[in-house]
Amino acid sequence: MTTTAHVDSVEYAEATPETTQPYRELGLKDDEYARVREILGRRPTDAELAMYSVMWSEHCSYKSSKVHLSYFGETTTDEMRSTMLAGIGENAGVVDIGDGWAVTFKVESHNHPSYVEPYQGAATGVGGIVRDILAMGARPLAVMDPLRFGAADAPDTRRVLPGVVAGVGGYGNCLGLPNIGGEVVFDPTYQGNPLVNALCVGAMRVEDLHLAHASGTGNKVILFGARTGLDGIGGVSVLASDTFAGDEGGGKRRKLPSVQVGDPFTEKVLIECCLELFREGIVVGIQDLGGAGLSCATSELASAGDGGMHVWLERVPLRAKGMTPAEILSSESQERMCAVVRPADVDAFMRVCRKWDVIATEIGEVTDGDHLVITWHGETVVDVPPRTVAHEGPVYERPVERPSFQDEVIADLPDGLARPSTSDDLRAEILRMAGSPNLSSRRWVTEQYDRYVRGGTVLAQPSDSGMIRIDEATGRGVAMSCDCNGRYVYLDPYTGAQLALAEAYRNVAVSGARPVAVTNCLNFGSPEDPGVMWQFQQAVRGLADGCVALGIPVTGGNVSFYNQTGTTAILPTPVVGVLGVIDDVAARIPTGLGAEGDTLVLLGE
Amino acid sequence: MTRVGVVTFPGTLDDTDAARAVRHAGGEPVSLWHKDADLRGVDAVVVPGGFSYGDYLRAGAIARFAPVMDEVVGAAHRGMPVLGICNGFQILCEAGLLPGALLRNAGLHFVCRDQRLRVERTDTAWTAGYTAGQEIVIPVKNMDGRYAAAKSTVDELEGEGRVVFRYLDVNPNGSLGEIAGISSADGRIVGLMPHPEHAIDPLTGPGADGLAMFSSALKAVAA
Amino acid sequence: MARVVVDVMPKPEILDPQGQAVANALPRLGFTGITDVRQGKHFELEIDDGVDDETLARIAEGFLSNPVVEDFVVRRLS
Amino acid sequence: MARVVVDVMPKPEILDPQGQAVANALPRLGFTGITDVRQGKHFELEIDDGVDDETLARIAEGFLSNPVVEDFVVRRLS
Ligand SMILES: Nc1ncnc2c1ncn2[C@@H]1O[C@H](COP(=O)(O)OP(=O)(O)O)[C@@H](O)[C@H]1O
Repeated sequence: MTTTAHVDSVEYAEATPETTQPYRELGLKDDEYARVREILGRRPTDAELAMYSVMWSEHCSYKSSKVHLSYFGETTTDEMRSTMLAGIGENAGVVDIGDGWAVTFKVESHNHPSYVEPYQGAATGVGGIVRDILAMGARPLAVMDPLRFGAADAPDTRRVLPGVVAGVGGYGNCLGLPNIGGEVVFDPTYQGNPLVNALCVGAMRVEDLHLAHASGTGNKVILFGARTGLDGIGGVSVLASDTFAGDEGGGKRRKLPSVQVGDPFTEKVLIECCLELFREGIVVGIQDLGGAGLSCATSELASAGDGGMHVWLERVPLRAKGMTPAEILSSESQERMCAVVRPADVDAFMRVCRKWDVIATEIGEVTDGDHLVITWHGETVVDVPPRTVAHEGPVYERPVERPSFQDEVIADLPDGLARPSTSDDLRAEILRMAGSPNLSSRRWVTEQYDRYVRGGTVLAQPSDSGMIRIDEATGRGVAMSCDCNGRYVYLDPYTGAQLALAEAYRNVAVSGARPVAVTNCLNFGSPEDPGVMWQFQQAVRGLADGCVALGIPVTGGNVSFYNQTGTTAILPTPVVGVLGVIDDVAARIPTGLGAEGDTLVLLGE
Repeated sequence: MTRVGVVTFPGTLDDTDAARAVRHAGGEPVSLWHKDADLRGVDAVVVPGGFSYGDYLRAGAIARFAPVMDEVVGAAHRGMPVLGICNGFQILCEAGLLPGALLRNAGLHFVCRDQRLRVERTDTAWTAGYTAGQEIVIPVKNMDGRYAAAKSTVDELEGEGRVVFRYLDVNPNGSLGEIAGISSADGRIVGLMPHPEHAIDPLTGPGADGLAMFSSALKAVAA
Repeated sequence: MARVVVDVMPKPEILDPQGQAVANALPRLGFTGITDVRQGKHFELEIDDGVDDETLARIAEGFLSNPVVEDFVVRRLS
Repeated sequence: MARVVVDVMPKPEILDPQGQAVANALPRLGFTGITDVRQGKHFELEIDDGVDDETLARIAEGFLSNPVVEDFVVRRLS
């Protein structure tokens, strides 16, 4: 296909207001589409429609969770905030851990892709969270992986679990990031909907903190890393086949798999390249390309900056032939970053990229306007106020209602269950528990993860928390634990979320570290189910109130809705990650019994 | 101070750890870049672990063509001590400095575990600090660690006493003859799958059994 | 007894980091003129005469390849 | 422009755990009559017309395969 084939430009859109557009197939509701038309004062172009639809999706816009998540901000006191250098709203939270060190950490879900293609779904989940940490200016230092699967003996678990574990390991091991902990939990509600959450911790000097923004008129926008291909453009292919019906590529592309394939080697090189760029001080702003690809990176960079942005889309290096502007903007090809660089530094930037054999292309420029303008071979295909794409998406006040089954569930007390009464019964009971999937050894999983690489791992499996040394000279380090018991949350979402927080907090504390901050990954069913929304609202409140009681802030997190098979939602699973600081890792307290003759003391009631 | 080169390819992961181990042993680590045909005057070289160039074709297959490897091969032939750890071992085999090849683990999974080994040979540049038959614990972590070679090659290695380390208790990757590490005929070049650089301090590893490998080389160079 | 070959390749639109690594290395090794490389798997099966084509296709599709990201070709060698 | 296929297989005397895993799994999945499976790599190269057979053999032998443990076959597709 030649580039002169019909392109749905702004000019053309203005001239053809009556054109019907497949916005419903792209996931936009009638009123959302109407709002896009209102913002633009015309119908959107295909490229704009692709951008709005993906940026206004639940995943990117948090439209169902926003009203509840604000509770975290409302309850965070100045004192809790005192060591927080970046919080909710940034790529990842950042805390000051002393001695001039800042630590950034975040957990994110990659649940659905890991069900479709376990290996690649899990691998790219790790890749995505690592780029988030990198985009803060930090060196990624370690990963963790809270996982949930269906019943251990279900045939599909046999497909999903080995693939997920191999994917987490395959990507993390190849990046050279030690895996310092995680969870493996089995429950039938995760059968068609496993949870693959990935957490990454990174560190930097406080002054090296980078925030994603594009400012300074005339500064250049550089896309670097992998080429852009037809990965994960899933839904957007309806546009391609509409526009190019009959075209050679169109028919084939309709069947595009919406999976992405990871290339950890490219990401490893990208990490080293970025860190060298940071050291040279030649990055004004930076953003990783994750879900929503360039749509997200360009609109977020532009809306966080002080001007507009012009992007020449035909400059984007492609991997596939005949990609349309909408496809290029929506591609979720992995291992890409976008940086804003002063013109005088572009040569130096390119030199560092060449050293690491990283492809880098100047694709745009910061302008003194207030619009994000994207052109395609001279024709304007996007002309939008970037905030309307990135930050001013729809906000829903979904109905919230305590499920009718809640009373029944709570009334079902364990009192009626048989208790072992003889020592033989007790022995049998203990053996049964030790052999049960949820309590058995995790070695089959953890053996597939490198826990030693980088030489800073002080605690990893089988410890209650993972611990890494940040500063070799002083021994300063951090501990991290992530936990959640979905059954407790199901029984009582408010208290259950607090129990998850308390467990992670304790795991960090018993390793000898001082808990300082919290991240979370809130995995729930459909937000359109009022009962699920109630679970969500209660869990958020419980977690936030728990954080106030403990005096540590939530610095960031991730929401994953629509985790259900048919009408059956997963157990509500708000995974809570707690970060702790230890002045000298040599003082860590390992898990397990000490020497013979030591006294065992039980604390608490 | 004895200068020990540590090679970095794109995709190398354990280079900072190898450099730290050299420092702990009392040497000066010097980083060597894959694109440079220059050993910067070092007295010994460590080719560390990782996934050079992603190892997508075959572990070590692309790295051995890097400019720096021509220099390493030349220096090794002149008697410079060279240690290949994990991916480094794979690269030395691909480059023909050591015989055989390292293939996908028999269990088909990546394996990371604290591994007991026996030091079978102590007259190499890298093992003189151990006692013959000494049992040590060193982490293994690899996907492609199964030592394989023609039977005649293995017989020759065994006959000449060039098996330097052997796995004890479990064979983590299905290596022929439980081979964990081998050496060149003159004992100057050693390759092994386990990671001595991750066993230099009980704080961050299973112990400090790996340190003697680096201090052995410093002594060998000084002698 | 017969021999069957199954070749499994990443779908054309799917990223193939393995093939790319090879393609990028070739010019550095002095080999020019190779414009693209894709890497997949090659299986050789020894089968009893009774195994029919439909069974082979089911093995190739359901087990040897991952239909989400890979295509396959089955060939009987005579 | 031409397409060349290179198949790389473990030498017969080298243990092939990947092929074995497939062979062992097939009966469990209900597929009988497959008596042996070996797994190797399959490369597809797009080459300019000028690339001769000798060059291809050097690429296959010196780079795509490891002669210590693998055999290879080069095929030009027309
Ligand atoms: N998916 C995983 N990835 C990495 N480590 C894990 C994973 N699952 C469990 N672990 C680690 O294995 C050890 C035991 O896990 P688990 O049995 O869940 O411990 P506990 O019941 O004490 O929380 C812990 O150190 C934990 O971090």
